[in-house]
Amino acid sequence: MKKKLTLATLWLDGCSGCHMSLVDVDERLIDVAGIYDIVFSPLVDVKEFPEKVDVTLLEGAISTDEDVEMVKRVRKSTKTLIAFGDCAVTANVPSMRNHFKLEDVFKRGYLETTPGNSIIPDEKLPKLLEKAYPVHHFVHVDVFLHGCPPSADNIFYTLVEIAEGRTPELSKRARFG
Amino acid sequence: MNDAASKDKRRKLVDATMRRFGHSQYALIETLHTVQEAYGFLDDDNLKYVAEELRVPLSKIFGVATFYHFFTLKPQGEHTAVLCTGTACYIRGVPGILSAIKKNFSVDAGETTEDNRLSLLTARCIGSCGLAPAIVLDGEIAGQVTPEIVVDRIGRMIQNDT
Amino acid sequence: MSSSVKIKTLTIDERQVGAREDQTILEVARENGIRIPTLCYLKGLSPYGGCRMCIVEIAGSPKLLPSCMTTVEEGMVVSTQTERIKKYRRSLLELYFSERNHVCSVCATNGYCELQSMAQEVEMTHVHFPYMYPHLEVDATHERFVLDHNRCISCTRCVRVCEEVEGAHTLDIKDRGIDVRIITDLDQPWGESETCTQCGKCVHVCPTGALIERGKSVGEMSKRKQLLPYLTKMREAQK
Amino acid sequence: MTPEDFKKIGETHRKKRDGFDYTINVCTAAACVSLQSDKVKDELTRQVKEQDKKDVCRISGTGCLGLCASGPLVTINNDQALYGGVKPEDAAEIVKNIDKKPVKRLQIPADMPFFARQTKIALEHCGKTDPEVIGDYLALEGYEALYNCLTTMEPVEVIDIMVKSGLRGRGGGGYPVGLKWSTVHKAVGAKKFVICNADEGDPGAFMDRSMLESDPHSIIEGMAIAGYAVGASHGYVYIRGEYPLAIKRLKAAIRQAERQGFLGKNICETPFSFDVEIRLGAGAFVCGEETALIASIEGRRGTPRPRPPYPAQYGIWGHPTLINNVETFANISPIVRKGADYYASIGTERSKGTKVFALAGSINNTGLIEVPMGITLREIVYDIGGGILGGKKFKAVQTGGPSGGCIPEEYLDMKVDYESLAQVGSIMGSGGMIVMDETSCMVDVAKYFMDFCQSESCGKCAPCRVGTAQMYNLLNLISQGKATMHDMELLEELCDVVRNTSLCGLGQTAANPVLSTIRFFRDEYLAHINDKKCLAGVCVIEHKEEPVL
Repeated sequence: MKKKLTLATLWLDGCSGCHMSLVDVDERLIDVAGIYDIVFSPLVDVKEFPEKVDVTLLEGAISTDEDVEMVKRVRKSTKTLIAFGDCAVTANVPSMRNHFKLEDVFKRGYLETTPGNSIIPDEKLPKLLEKAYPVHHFVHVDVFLHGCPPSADNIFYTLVEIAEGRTPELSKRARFG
Repeated sequence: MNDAASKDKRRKLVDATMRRFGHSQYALIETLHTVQEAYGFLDDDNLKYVAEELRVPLSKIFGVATFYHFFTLKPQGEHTAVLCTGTACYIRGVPGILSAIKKNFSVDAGETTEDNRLSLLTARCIGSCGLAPAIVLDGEIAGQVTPEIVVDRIGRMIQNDT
Repeated sequence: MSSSVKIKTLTIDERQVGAREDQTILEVARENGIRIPTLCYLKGLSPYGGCRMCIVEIAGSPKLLPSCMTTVEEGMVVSTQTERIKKYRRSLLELYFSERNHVCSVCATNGYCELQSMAQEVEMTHVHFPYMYPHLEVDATHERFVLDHNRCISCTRCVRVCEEVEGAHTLDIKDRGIDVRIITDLDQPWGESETCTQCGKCVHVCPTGALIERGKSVGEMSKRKQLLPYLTKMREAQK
Repeated sequence: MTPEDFKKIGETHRKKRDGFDYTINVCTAAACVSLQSDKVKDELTRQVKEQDKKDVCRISGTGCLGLCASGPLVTINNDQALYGGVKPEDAAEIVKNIDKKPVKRLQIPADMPFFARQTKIALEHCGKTDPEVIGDYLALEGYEALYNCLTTMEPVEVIDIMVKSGLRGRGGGGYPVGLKWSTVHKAVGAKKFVICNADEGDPGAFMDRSMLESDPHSIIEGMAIAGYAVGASHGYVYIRGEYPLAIKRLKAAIRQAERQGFLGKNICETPFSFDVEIRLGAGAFVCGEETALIASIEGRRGTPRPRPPYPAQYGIWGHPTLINNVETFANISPIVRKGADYYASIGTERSKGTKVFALAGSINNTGLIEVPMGITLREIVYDIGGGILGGKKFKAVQTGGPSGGCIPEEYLDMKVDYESLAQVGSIMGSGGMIVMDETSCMVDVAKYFMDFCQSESCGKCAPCRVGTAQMYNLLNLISQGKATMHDMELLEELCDVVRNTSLCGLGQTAANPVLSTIRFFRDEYLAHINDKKCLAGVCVIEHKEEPVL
């Protein structure tokens, strides 16, 4: 039997919708499990990102200093990095704050829209970057799997192609954005 | 047109330009030059007037007026300083001069001071490269200037008539 | 076709085609089922030559020429899909996406957008130029239509249809360079325009979600693509 | 008006001039005027009266004498004495010494290389005539070329002279003038137009301005000859609104020419009619591009359209239109008078004649010069220009403005012609030549030009509109020490995209300053990126670690 590949999945600044779509692969998950060992994921209970991973599905934009560290860490350990969904590919919805000043974003998000004695959270939380960025702004990305969310079919196709050692041809399979 | 406007000498200049071109649409830019010369800037009333006289759509006249940087849609201050930002001037110290003016008179390029005393403009090149760096103060060219000289001369210029 | 019009023979993508001498490369290509991508071109409006998507290579010319405005010549050898052109088209499209805030997932024309489908056509996987994120307004003052500058690609189809077909010339373009914006009248809110006839042609020729009908939410705004061809045909018939 | 008539005017004028023993010429071109040469002129006039020399001495304003760095300039009988840095209080001494030895402390040696190394054709009258007096022009064979063309030559013969002279368009592209004229001549059209492009847009160039201020009639004569050759009856001068003095003099010159019958109906009693109108530019660099210029004359936004069709076939209002720039037209009358062979004998194999340059920047003798094609950059910088200001170290010569490049020291011995300049990634351009020393940072210079291009981009085509803004942002990052090598790669990629896909010349050449500085001064880019250092000390680089990106 062929040796199984390792697969990590994670989300940074995203809504988890892409992961929902991954689950939508439905019964084909069994096929996926046949090719991949899921070694890190919100779906499994591992805290540390592993040293070596064959494939990583990275959902979400890069929005905080912790995200930046994480994405660099992931890149270092991953053979094939997949920008998973539009937030990872284009920064999508998280980027909608990008044409405002960070200060105004905080004010709007924590003060103006919440009733009562609201405050802007302190330094203990990850620090928000001036802008939300797509993953490839910080690290090299091997495969761009777009869609909001990407369809289950395309996710399955991508995982299979990579396992077979082929480069998935995604641009024609799904519209951009 | 009301009486006050028809008596307006400046309006007559504008009319003369349009007449010279037989009120052709092609006269648009020449007419805008005259409006700016006469009124100091292009105001909405004049834009509407010229649009109607030359039968040019409003959006088109606005498009033309904002395309050319020579035209301004804001009234200018009592005094103007036009700093040349041509290559020769640039490499001989324009950035320093610009920040000195900004700092000393609290005005940004393309803006007018709050007290309306000074408008600071930049020109892509006034063709006086031999005198670089050069600045035009109320129409008069000053060449081979330094930040200190410029600040001093502008200071004197805007204080002259108080 | 009048008898004085000459016929030229040329080669497009290794196919021999015939054309009237006054036709553009794009027109001839389309007649022959050869697809050349376009954004600012729209049949029924004057050609503009600004989007650069329709550039082609012509043997013997070092410059890439816009097929929408280049007329055919006898013996011309045109290539529309070389690797070089494909690469440039992809880069151009990435520049479009980087220029303003095109967030497809929350756009009313998601799924019906020409910019979006163009990305697929030219096989763009991501935008590798930095996004510019300008702060732009949305003009929602008109009772029927919305102008969202975030989605505008400055193709000026709306300006041209307003001037050339409707005859109102309510829309034009102001400023220049990266600052160009679509305006109504003297750059006033659309709702206050006294020249707008509310015909809505601008909305239906707009390739993106920059011009939409009010009240349409994400993915609801499809454009009536047959409107302009229909009008053009009917007007020609009247002549 | 017959040639005899206008020769008579010239003759009378000459006699009137010769009636004086001394002519004091005061430069009244913009640079000297801004140094108060008008006050010098007034004071000289007063002194002549006061010292009772009115019968032997006349004062005249004159066009650009070239050596702007030493203005205000004054000459006595053209070459008897040249004075620089003249102040109103020097007037008395100058007039007093008019028939004696020149005033030593003001004198500039007329044989200094700045003057000796030049060959003046387009500038032949500059500094010798009063630009506001047509008689001065007529006294120097003015309008004779036009008369000869109209009375002794067929249009094709005139075109033939241009072809043989080898003159190439001096606006930048260097398109052969004879060929262009011939195309417009052959173009079918009931009406044809001649346009003089005087929308001098390059920052750091003032050739057109000086020529229009100094010798407006030569431009008008050149245009009229062109009109005759191509079959046009109407001409436009599209001139920058920012040049009030040039506009004033050109307007006056047109009126004078009309009055003397060199413009208007039946010029020199021939069937040829030609008039010239002025159109003001309004501050848009892109209007130097032919089709944008035409849009602007037509009263529209100055956006270009794809060529072909070229204006020679489809120009202003759809009519065949010839567009040449100021310097090109200034060359026409001298070429007709002196002959194509004379002109072609100057210069190099493929670049004939002379070229006017506006020499500026970090150089001792800033000013307006005209040199034979094929002269080396070293001769221009060190002999004519007198070397680098303040004894600093030479770094680069910038030619061609925002469409050109920066040429480093290793190419100083290169001959100046269209082909050589193109080979080192620059262009001839319209004639701006800016010398830079070691205190200029080449990344900063590239950023400067890209800022210019992005703010002058008309916004019609996406590559230029977005690409130049993107390139500017990247150059800004580099200059601030915030860029990575990846940004450098993006910059180079954008250069390629913008150059190859832009609609007009502005975008197609916008990358040149970047490409040429990367090519010759890559170490400066790398120093900003890798070492966070600006070698010239121009760029402000903050040395704090960014907490976030």
